[in-house]
Amino acid sequence: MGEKYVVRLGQDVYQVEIGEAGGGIFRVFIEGKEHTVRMEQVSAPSLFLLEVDSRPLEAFVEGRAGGYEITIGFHRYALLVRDVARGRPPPLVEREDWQQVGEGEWLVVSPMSGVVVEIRAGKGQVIQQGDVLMVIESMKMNNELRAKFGGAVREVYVEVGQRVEVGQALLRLG
Amino acid sequence: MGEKYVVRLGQDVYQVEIGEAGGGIFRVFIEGKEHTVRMEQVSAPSLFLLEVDSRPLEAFVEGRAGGYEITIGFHRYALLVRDVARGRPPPLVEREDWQQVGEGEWLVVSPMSGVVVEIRAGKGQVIQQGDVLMVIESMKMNNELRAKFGGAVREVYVEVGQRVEVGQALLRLG
Amino acid sequence: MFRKVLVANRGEIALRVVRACRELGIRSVAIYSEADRNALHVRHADEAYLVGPSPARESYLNIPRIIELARRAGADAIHPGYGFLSENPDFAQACEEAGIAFIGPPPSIIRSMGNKLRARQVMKEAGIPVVPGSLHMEHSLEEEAKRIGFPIMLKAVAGGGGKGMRTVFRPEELPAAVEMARREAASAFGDEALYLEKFLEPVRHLEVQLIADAYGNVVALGERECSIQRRHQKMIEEAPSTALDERQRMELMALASRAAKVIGYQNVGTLEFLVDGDGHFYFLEMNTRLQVEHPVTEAVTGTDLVMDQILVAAKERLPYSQEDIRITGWAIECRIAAEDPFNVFLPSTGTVLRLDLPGGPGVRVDSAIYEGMEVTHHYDSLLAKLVCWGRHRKEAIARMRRALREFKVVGISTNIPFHLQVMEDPHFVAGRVDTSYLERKRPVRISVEEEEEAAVILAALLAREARVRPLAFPLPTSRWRLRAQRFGYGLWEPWRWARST
Amino acid sequence: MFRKVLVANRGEIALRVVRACRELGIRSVAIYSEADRNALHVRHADEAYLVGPSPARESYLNIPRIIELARRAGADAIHPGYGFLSENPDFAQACEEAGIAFIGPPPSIIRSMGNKLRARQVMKEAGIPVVPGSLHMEHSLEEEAKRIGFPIMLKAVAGGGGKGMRTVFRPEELPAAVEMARREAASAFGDEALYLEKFLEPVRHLEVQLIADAYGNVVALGERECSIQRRHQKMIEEAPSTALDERQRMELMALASRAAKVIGYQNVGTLEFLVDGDGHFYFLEMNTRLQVEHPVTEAVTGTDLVMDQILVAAKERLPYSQEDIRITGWAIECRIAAEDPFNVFLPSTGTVLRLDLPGGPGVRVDSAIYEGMEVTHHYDSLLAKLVCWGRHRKEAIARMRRALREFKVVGISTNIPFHLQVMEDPHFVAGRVDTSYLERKRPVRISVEEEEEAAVILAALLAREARVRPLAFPLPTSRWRLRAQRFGYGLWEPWRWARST
Repeated sequence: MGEKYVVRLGQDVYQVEIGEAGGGIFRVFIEGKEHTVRMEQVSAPSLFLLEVDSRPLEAFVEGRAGGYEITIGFHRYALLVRDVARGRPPPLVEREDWQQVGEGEWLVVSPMSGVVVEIRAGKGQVIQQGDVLMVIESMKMNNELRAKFGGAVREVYVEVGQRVEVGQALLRLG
Repeated sequence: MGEKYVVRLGQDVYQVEIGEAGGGIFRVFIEGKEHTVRMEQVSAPSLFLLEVDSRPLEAFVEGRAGGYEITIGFHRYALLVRDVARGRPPPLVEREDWQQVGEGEWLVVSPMSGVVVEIRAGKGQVIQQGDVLMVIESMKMNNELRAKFGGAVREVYVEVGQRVEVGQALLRLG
Repeated sequence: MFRKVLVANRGEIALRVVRACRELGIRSVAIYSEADRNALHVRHADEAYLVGPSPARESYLNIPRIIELARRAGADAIHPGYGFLSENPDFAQACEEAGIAFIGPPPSIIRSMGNKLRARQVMKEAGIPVVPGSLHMEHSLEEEAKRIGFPIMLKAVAGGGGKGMRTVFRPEELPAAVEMARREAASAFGDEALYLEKFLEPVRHLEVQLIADAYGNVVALGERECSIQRRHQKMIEEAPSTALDERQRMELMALASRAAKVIGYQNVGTLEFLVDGDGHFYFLEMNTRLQVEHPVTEAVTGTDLVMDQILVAAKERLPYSQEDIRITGWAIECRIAAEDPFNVFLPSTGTVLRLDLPGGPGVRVDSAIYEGMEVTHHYDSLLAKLVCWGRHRKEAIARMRRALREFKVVGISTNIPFHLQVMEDPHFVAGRVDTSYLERKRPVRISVEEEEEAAVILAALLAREARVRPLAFPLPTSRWRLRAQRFGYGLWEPWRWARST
Repeated sequence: MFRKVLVANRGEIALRVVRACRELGIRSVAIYSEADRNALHVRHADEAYLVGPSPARESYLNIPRIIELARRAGADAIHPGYGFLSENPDFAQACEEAGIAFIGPPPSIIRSMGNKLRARQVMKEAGIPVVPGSLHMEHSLEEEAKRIGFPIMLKAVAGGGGKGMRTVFRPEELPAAVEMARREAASAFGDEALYLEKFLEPVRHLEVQLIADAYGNVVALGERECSIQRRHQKMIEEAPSTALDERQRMELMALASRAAKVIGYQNVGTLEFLVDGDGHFYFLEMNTRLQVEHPVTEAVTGTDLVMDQILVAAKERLPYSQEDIRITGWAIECRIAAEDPFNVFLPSTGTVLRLDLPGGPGVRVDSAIYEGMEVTHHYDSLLAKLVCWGRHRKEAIARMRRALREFKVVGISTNIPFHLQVMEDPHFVAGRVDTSYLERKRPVRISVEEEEEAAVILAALLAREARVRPLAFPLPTSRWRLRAQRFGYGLWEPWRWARST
């Protein structure tokens, strides 16, 4: 009866079938169950009211390539959507603080914006898992970046006193 | 030194000269006086912070043809703006509830949305200034529309029970 | 205790009840009309159901439909809020018959107090002084009027809320006034019966908040000053009242408690009184429900009337007695309504484009307004209640001024600037108010030169900016509002109000 | 009374002071750094001046610049708020020398209480029990530690706010801990001096609010329970405390009042105590300024500490005495901070895309957050304080749960969901808290199946809708936050905190 979509949330992939019931009401089939859903746009463009089987929920929507980031309650969900005819959505690519850039090689990027106040891992130094690599000050707190994996420091891209942003490369290990 | 603009507010026309002082600060000449003005956009696109000679004011901006509607404090100002090279802005055209449509002829439009619950001025009837023409219900209140000018009712465009919107024609007198 | 409560109302009071339920651990069920699809009370509730089309008689007044929804949701109680069905004995009866608790007094009490003439008789018999006037309508209205003496107030027997009411100053005005009042009463209540009261002025409108459980415990929670009314609609309330000293307060509270005991009252209720210049009290009417202005009582007594009325409706005992009640400090409520004070309080509909609510110490906001909200013509104009508490009246007023300036609404007109003018009025500040206060105190459109100049400067700056990076602004929603300016700020009043039916 | 007050602070406390000034009829002057150009405290003030670049030492800590602005604006008093320069005696001194009133105690008192070792001596001499430990640092830290016995707390003499502090459990850990604490202390306070206290556990952290005028009147306003701390930073406070009975409360308040009188205290101040399992009090330190958590005291005493501290700074008499103070009901404060509880409380920067603040009865919000706000790394992570009052602790907790659910922030992470988990924790509900509470109570990322399913459904509906009328949504700001999920919700903690300098 309805139109079919494939939605990916994390590792899970859902098939969603939508039929219109009129008056902003939809019949939605998901995971073998049918739901009566009301969707209203509260304010343009981001805030929605979603009523699933008479339970009202607020949802804040942000766009992302191939899908949406939807905040409901205290959680923010990253979702990819495709028309079923176009097949499954690709896996979600998330930013990692430790990015594998080669066999046993890691690029460490900053998970926060702030100022580098101390660097304890110099070029060439061999560090162990759990060692403090550097300290970044943000919001009056000194945050110690610890090694997720051990290795030799190949390169340090920042210096003390430098401002860093989320996602900025800090150093390379391997 | 700066760029010149002509701004119309109601019946008044102001010449405003703007010079940039850097860092979001402007030197503004108006009515023979100089002001130091800081303008910041607080949220996109409508809310601004304006600091005139160190006095902070919030301003909410809406667009309108040839200018802006700006709400500051409890008031909403309708303004037309032109680059001085293009001359004075035209007079403001405001919607009137009583619109002159000919010599001694008036089109009466609704100043509110609501439902017509009573019509006391029938076609052909001669009414006096102050007479009740019709009653419109809005927000659980019956609002009596009174004649701003007297005359004969030429046409009644609405009927009892009908929903009317702001600006909708109600009747014609003359 | 109840497990699930259906809230048979909308707006700020529906949200107020939903919040109380959440704090009590009770699931709440909202109902909404087409116009309220996105309403705050819906978004805050645990469950929500469409009750019907936008007109109230097809939605919030539709008794069978509401009972059906309560059954479907499995609600074991219904809270009626105020207005709508809150004083409708048939609704309370229907709830009872459906096996659903009605959070309010028993139908018989609603019925007897709903008949305003009957209520006067009951109170009179209980020894409560009533406003001079009719007790039985055995004679014609003309004869009664002659007996009572002009000026008189014509009132609907089934009345309430200012409907079917007319003040008559001279005998020759009576027939026309009777006809209009009868028509209004018939259409509002389906009952054209009228009665007469002496028109008293200057008087103050005071009321006593009561709460009673099912075991005969009655507590009076002090008085509220409600004299500031526009066309019999309250606009500003406070607690306590500057009209009473401690002895009079005790006397009035005792009077009200006695009345409640005589009639076997249960749940929350309010006795309204007129107080004349000599400090005499006259019973006016009883409201057998929660009042709009209940938060000022909560602020000075530390009670929670909505929680407590749910408790007593669930047959629990009142958790406090009269001796526990202390009046602490002073509280004022301003009713924030969608109307244009600078254009003869014309109702204002439109879209709320910007909203900032006040905060900080001593400020309570009970609001149903949100950014993106469509304010429609279907329901009354109340958007929010702003309640400020202070250690004394002066502090409460200062705080209210501060909070009113912080309360920002763009897209529709509100009466906020007029509230501020009242808070700055020396008569109000001195506590010299009576029911004719708003006839004398008119809104004045004050243009602030600094703000006008700032608007001109900003327009020029924006035009300059626009050449670099054009911004898309929302379109104005109700441009016609500026009309008031040209009509001389209220000198020309083409609109007159009457409570609609 | 002052005519114009400059507020030498930012964020919610600057707004709090601006509001108090407005209610007192005093003009307020805001200062702002580059990062705070659009801040709420600026928009609420009567005047505003740029104080300097974003880093605090170039703006909110720049004494000469602030004094210069106060002079330029013609301010006759300066309110320091908390943090920044509020406990800097040189700043108080500079104000005095510039002929501007400092709203706080005299510089000499700030100085003597700012030296934590000196403060211990003063209190000990006044007969107030202090935490066992050093009083004079005549011996080496090693010898002192041996004398006191492990575990011990290393503390900075010039300390405060958890900086330069280390718990040491074994003698062999001492040298390294001393070195780190010295380095932190030197960089934070320009003074590497340390002293030792016995490390007590389990203990509660309680404090007594005081206010004193220039005429020797001292009033104690009850205690606050502040045991819920993360890395020596308070997160949740309440008044009163479940640790004390009425007799102990009186004893503690009398103790604090006595201390204040001995040192000739003026203005608002707080005495912090540790309370052990046997109900013994130990003086910890004195804060010679307004505290973040002052609203819980205001809520249960009905006072207004900011108004009142301005009054006493203007040499007016305290408008109440100790006998007037009653503790009514219960109040809880949750500090709402920009940090991700599900990712080891990592600070969260970004743009606030959506904001909804809670309202209704018993809820107070002191907030500096607004839609469109850029939360930067420059200042501490406190965004707002949510304070809920109830007639008893259970009601206050129920209300806090309700209000936390209503508090909606999108665009940055906040600790709101963790606050809710604390409010639902049986240990907290039973009042069983001590300073180690947050070491045991960890945030748990609970996925709500209903919400997940709703998100999936909404995504599909939006995709379908998009084919008809595409909507432009804002771009996400901090996608990396989802990282926490894959790291097992706090099992892997690559980040450790220390109070930065």
